[in-house]
Amino acid sequence: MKLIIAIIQPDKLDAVRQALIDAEITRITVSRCTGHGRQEDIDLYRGQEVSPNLIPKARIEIAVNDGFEKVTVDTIIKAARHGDGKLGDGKIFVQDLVRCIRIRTGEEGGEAI
Amino acid sequence: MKLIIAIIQPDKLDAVRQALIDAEITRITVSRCTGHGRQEDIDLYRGQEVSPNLIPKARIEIAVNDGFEKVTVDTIIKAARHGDGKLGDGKIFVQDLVRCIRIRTGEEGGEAI
Amino acid sequence: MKLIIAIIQPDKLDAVRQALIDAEITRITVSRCTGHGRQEDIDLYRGQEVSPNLIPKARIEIAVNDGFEKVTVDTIIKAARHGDGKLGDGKIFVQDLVRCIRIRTGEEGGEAI
Amino acid sequence: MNSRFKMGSPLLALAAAALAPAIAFAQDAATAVAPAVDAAVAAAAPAPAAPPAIDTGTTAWMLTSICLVLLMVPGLALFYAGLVRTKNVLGTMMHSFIAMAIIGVMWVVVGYAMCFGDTIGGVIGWNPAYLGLSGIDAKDGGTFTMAGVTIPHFVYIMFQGKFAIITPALIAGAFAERVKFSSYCVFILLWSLLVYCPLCHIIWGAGFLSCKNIDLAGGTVIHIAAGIAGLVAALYLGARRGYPKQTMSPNNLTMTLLGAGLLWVGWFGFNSGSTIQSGLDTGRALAMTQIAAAAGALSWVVLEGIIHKKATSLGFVSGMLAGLVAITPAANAVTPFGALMLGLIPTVICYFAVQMKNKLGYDDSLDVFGIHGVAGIVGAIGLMFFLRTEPKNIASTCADTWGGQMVYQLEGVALSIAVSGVLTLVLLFVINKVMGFRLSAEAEQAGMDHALHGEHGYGLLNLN
Amino acid sequence: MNSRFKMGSPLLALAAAALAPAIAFAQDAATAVAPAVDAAVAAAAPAPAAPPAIDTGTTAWMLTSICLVLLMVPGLALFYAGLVRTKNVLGTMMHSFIAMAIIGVMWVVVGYAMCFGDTIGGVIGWNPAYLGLSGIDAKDGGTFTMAGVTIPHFVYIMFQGKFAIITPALIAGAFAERVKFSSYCVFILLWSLLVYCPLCHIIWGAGFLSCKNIDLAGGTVIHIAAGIAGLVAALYLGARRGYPKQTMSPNNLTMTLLGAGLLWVGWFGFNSGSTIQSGLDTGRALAMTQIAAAAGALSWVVLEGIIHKKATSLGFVSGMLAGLVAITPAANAVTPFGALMLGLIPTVICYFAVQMKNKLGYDDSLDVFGIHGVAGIVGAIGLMFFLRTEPKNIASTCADTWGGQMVYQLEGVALSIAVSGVLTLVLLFVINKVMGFRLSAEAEQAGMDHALHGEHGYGLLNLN
Amino acid sequence: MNSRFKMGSPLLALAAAALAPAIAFAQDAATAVAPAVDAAVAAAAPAPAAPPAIDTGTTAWMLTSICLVLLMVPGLALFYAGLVRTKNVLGTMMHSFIAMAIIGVMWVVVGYAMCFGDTIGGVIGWNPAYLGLSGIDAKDGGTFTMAGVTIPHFVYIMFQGKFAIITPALIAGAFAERVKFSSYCVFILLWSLLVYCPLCHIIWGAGFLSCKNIDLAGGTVIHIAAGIAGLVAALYLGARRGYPKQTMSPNNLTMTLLGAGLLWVGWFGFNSGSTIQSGLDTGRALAMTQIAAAAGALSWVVLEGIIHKKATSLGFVSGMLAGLVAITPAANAVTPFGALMLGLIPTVICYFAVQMKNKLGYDDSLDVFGIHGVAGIVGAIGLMFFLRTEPKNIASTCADTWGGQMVYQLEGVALSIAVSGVLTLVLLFVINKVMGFRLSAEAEQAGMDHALHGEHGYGLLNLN
Ligand SMILES: Nc1ncnc2c1ncn2[C@@H]1O[C@H](COP(=O)(O)OP(=O)(O)O)[C@@H](O)[C@H]1O
Ligand SMILES: Nc1ncnc2c1ncn2[C@@H]1O[C@H](COP(=O)(O)OP(=O)(O)O)[C@@H](O)[C@H]1O
Ligand SMILES: Nc1ncnc2c1ncn2[C@@H]1O[C@H](COP(=O)(O)OP(=O)(O)O)[C@@H](O)[C@H]1O
Repeated sequence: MKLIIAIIQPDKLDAVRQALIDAEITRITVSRCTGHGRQEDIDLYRGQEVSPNLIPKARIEIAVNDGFEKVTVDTIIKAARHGDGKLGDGKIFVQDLVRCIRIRTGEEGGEAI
Repeated sequence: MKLIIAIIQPDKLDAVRQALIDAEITRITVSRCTGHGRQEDIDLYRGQEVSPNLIPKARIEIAVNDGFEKVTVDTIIKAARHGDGKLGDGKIFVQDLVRCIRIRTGEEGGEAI
Repeated sequence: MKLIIAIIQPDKLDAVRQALIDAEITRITVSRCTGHGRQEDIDLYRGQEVSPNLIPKARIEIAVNDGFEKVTVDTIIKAARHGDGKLGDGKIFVQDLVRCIRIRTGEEGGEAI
Repeated sequence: MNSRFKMGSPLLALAAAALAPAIAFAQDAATAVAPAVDAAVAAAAPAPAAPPAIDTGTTAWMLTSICLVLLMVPGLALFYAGLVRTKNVLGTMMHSFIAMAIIGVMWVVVGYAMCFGDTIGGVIGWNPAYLGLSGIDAKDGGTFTMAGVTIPHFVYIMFQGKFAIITPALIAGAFAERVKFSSYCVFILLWSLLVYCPLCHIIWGAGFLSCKNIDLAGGTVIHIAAGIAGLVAALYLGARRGYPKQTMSPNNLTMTLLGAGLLWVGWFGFNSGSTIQSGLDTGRALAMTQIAAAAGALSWVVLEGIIHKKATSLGFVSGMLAGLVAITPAANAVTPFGALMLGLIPTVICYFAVQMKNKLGYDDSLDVFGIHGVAGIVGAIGLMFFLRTEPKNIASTCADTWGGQMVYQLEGVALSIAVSGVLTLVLLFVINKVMGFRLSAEAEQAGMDHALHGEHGYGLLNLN
Repeated sequence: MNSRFKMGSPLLALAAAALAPAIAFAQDAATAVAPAVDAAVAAAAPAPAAPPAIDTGTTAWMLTSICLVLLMVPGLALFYAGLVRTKNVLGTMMHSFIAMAIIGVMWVVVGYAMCFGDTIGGVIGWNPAYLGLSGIDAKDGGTFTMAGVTIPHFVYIMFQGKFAIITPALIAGAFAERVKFSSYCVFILLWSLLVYCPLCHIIWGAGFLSCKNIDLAGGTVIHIAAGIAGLVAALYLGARRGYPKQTMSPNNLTMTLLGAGLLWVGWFGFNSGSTIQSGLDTGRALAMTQIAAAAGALSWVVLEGIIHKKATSLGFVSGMLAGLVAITPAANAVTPFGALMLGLIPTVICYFAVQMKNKLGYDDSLDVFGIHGVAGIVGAIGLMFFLRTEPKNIASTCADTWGGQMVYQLEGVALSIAVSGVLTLVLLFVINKVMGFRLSAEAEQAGMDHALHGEHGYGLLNLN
Repeated sequence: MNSRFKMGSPLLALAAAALAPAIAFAQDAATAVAPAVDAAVAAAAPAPAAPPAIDTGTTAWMLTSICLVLLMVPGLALFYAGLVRTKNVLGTMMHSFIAMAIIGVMWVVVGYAMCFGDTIGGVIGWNPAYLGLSGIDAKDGGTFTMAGVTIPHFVYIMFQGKFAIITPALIAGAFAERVKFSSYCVFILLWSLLVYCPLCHIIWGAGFLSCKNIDLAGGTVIHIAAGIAGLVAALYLGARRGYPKQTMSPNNLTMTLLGAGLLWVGWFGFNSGSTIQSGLDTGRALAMTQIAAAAGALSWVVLEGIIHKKATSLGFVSGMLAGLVAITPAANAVTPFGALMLGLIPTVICYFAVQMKNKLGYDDSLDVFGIHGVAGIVGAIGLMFFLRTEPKNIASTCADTWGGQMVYQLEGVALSIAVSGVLTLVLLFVINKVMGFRLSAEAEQAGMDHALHGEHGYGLLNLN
């Protein structure tokens, strides 16, 4: 099993969610974070342009069975891109997942995902 | 060492915290997240029932020595369940933890957990 | 590749950010969390001292190539410490990272970090 | 010049003249012109040339009312902004705030002249002395008299101006979260000039429905007009992207509740101030406003309790709003029991109107039509069944019979629907063609705050 | 009919009659009945049949006071809601807001009649003409006269009604975060009928303590009654689950501070409006209110600074509140120095009362007793030591001696404690048996917002 | 004793005396002393011994104005607090709130005596009867008369006191997020005594510039003084750690907008109340305030739109504030066109002043100088070009010619800059030496809320 973490632009969250659902990946955990990559984000403050050090991002976590890793990653890449890809579009991290347990039933592993 | 991530219902956070303390697991990190599993959550909006796509959840992270993995997972399962288990009770993910360092002292590994 | 998670005091976030930049580690993801370790934090409520069960913390995630693990960890330890180390200064967790993908370009691995 | 209320009897005017000296002292002494002072000293002689003495008490209440009605603008901003998504919270507040600036300036430049100047064909007003408010001081020594009570003219102008500000701001709720700021600014300016000013002149100024409508504080002129404009705009501009599949949860209901609190309080100035007195009708208007608001809020909460076994805070404020809107035209005209009914009945109808919207599927995002439009119409007509006295004893109308008044009410409602409906559509069409009204898909996804204003509402969400 | 203040001397009444014509002009001219106009024209003849002329200035201030006191309800909602946990923020606001609806309706239906109708045995009022406010217009031409000043009767009714609204809402802080909404609604309705109305009638209406208590704006009638009710409820209902082991941190102190700001401003209407004038006593009441609030806030902050080396914002507003509560009965009765002391002393006592609660371990969650109850009692008795003049010169009492007045004050306090204490307990018991008062453990864990209202206060916390 | 306005002509005073009986009825009857009643009954006889009758209407408006100006303090707290970082939100609010307590107490103890007591050398006031407000009731029966209008003395005192509260609170924005709370408390107390009271006495009391300045509501006394103090403090104390490299984003702009809304409304009390009437000048002041605020907000938004193609909400409120500050001295003195210009011109200048600050690199964190200082200076001088009449017809000045008045205006501005600039520097230096003014690096990093107040503003950010 894999735990996939994607840091994306918040304005693409809906699109990514939808694309994942279309790919039949419906279980997902999302949280707010802020990040710094190459992107610059311009806000205005009393007529002055300011560029915050940390920019709001959405952080997605998805646990999948190994067979689903590729489709999940590909789906995210496609849905999270602005046009042909813009600075700040984000990152995907894939980690090994040792165990996965459904609290309700106590089921483990593949079927608990 | 293992890093245990549990996504639970926010209303069970206190119970889980307490159960973990009773099991002598006191160090913990908690954050807000929202998630989508099988659960549906009904809110009202001007007389209409709406079901948000993403539901507020609490995300718990606990780093434990390998020997503590079982008791931690079991404790969470027991404390986080509503009755005999309800949709939305949550998930536990267990990952390997390569290193753990206490910033204050620089200690590493088992005793730093 | 490694995924480094550091839980630090929020008041040290700026210092850690700066130190990391000085060490040429600029990409970073930050989120709010609350945690419980050994530290006690005293707030006042109508003349009474109260100590919240969970204390606000900053959670930093950094994906690095293996060669950068040491410098990253060392930098964080140095910058996040209050004086010679105070309760609550935090923890660093290091995990293996299997894949890392830049969404914009689809690049993978070391150069995508 | 103004017929929002019928003039007092000649006898009253005579009494006023006879007593003017006795109260001249109360007048704005520091700026009193010499004749007034002479008259006061001469004690009982008539002083026809002097401007009438200002009633300090009425002036005090009108000044207060201005403050209260202006407070409704931030109130509305909070109310609306709490209901949208996080990324649009500032943009939504700006929809209300910018009206204070744009209409605030427009009103002194031409708005007052167009609403309360001498009539041109019963349709629109005009008075060069009102342009830029340049001739106010010169006219009647800067005073304004209605039904025998005199206040500073500037006070009357500012009070009326606050209504002009809030009306277009109401519409914004119908197309929340999806329009360009620049287009919105142009829209409210033109809408004010083309829809609000004529309607206001026709019903409250010297227009062709003057002294005919019972519309104390703008059920017809304001709420129906705004509600219909909202409906047309929601239909014309189309739904938010993702609606209704994606749930769009309120980002901050505590803000909406605070806004509702400010609206309730501000509405006292809105309705009671509209009596342009500090007397019996003022007290009555305040009492009926309070009763209808309470009854409206209670009705919605009870209805939800029955249907869903839960009572929402948004339901509370929705019912409150429906009651307030419905009592707006009627606050000086109905009995306490009537006020209770005008809280209850329109609220129930609004409740189902909102459910209907959900069925029909158009996206009147914050229910401008469902609340303001519907409750406005129900109130304007419904008040006829709860009159406290014959129509002719009510300050704002000259009708002879109940039936005659009913016709006037229907005329008013029909006029407001027609004028606002047609002209709003034209405006939307033109602005859309010329500069585009909707946000681009990207900007809508990113949110108005960042895309249009370069800001984020809640910096606190991010660690900084 | 009303003895909140003693009547002016007959001389004054005579003066009023003689001068009525001279000020008739200031009256609500649009609705003036013919005789008044005739009288005005006849210039100096007495006009006994006409209702007295309305004082527009006093009316203006009373209207404003109504707005200010109503503003206190959202203020209280914010104040309380900021102090509870995130999951209960809306439910807590609803505790205040729903009082506007329930008591708002109750007041016009029977409340005013029960408080200010003719007395039945000195214990409760009744007047069929006041039921549903159906006979207000017919009585004295809709006017209300007290101590020679006339205002519209509806204004007086609405002003008094706002006090009825806020009193039960205060109690909610004592059992915050743990009661059922439906039970709470029933509770405040019955509490108003059984506790507030009698107390109000006995002390402010024509009840057996009329013209005896110095209680300008409700130290005894409102704050002691609510404080005791809160104490009884906190003891009877028990603590929140997890209290005190689990810390329950305020979710939004900025909201509490804003609420406190609105309360401070609103209190000016509360206290100064209670003089039912726009004159010397009004100004005095406002000044003393300001002084006590400032002194109270400062005292708590200094005390915390001394004890903890930190000054909290919650401390600031707690001290402010203690000062405001303590000055409430006394605002027209004490010297400026007295106001300073009534800010300082009760605040210090409240500070230690709150610490005591923490020791005793009961869960008066937002310190309704610790602040309102304690400061109310200290203020009602403490004011006797700072009177600016002999009791008999103070508007609301007829006592002859200092000692006599002291007895009256103690009687008032004892009465309020006894009536509120006993009847609150009975009410809690009955409601608890019939429908249950506490939330279930699950609902309490889930939070009132979701469990009772189907909403979330801060949608912004979640990515949407 | 007071020369904020020149006295009315003797003729007026005579008229007042002659008419006093006729309006005695309107007076605070419950406390009316016997002679007044007798006089009223005697109907037309002069009653020289009795204090003049209180005008209930003017009193009502002044009471309202007090409420409105006090509301500006929470308004300012919200405005400032929304702009700082999350960790300083409460500390920033406390900077405003604590002024209500400290200056609130100081004002009644010595402040009023120092501002409006008899002059000592034209520089400072003194009057033992004003100390602790102990002699207010005894003087003129507790009344205060200006330009022939009488109100309760306590009302006048409280109104002036609100200005004393808000002025030092304004300064706090200049050194936001970096000072010790205790030092701040000492600072505002001493600043009020050493800077505000003398300036207030010199220009508004019986000081050496009395009846010379056109400064209706404090452009010179308040905004220039606070703006200069802010500039000096920002320079002396140095920038926030990390400034300007680290971006310091507003934590909650919705809060800032709400604060701005309250400020706009409150400003009506600020400016219109300063006319100490409820008459022509009052209405005029309100109208000009509204116009300048609207024009200011619009100007900034348009400017940003042109330069950045985006219009920010912070820009809106900054322009609004600039307009409000600029019209403050001028609200009863300029034409409507002038008000428009005093909204437009100062806003444009402020816009560039703020950009300049960014270039110069000093950290006037919330632009106290850039907005209050700059707009205050531009307004105080700029008003001369838009006067609606000759200076001598304007209530607060006695100048004979336009040129003479211009000299007075420049004198006032220069005086305010000099006094505030020098004494602020001295104060900062002394306090810094004695107790330290800046926060330690650790405390500044941790944030004021936790380090100084032991609290967190938004508990909601953490799961509890
Ligand atoms: N190496 C990394 N470690 C942690 N977070 C990262 C890393 N690289 C990128 N991120 C996160 O992803 C977000 C988007 O990154 P982006 O600017 O698209 O990356 P890049 O600069 O590599 O193109 C960043 O704001 C940050 O939150
Ligand atoms: N495969 C997964 N990946 C990421 N998060 C998950 C996954 N499964 C469940 N979650 C998280 O756990 C929460 C509760 O899941 P739940 O509805 O109990 O799961 P299930 O539907 O499997 O019973 C979800 O809201 C989501 O946040
Ligand atoms: N074993 C752990 N698992 C999860 N989080 C931890 C663990 N240990 C520490 N933390 C997080 O790090 C924060 C700081 O810990 P700290 O008090 O410095 O640790 P310690 O008590 O080991 O010195 C805690 O508040 C918690 O959020």
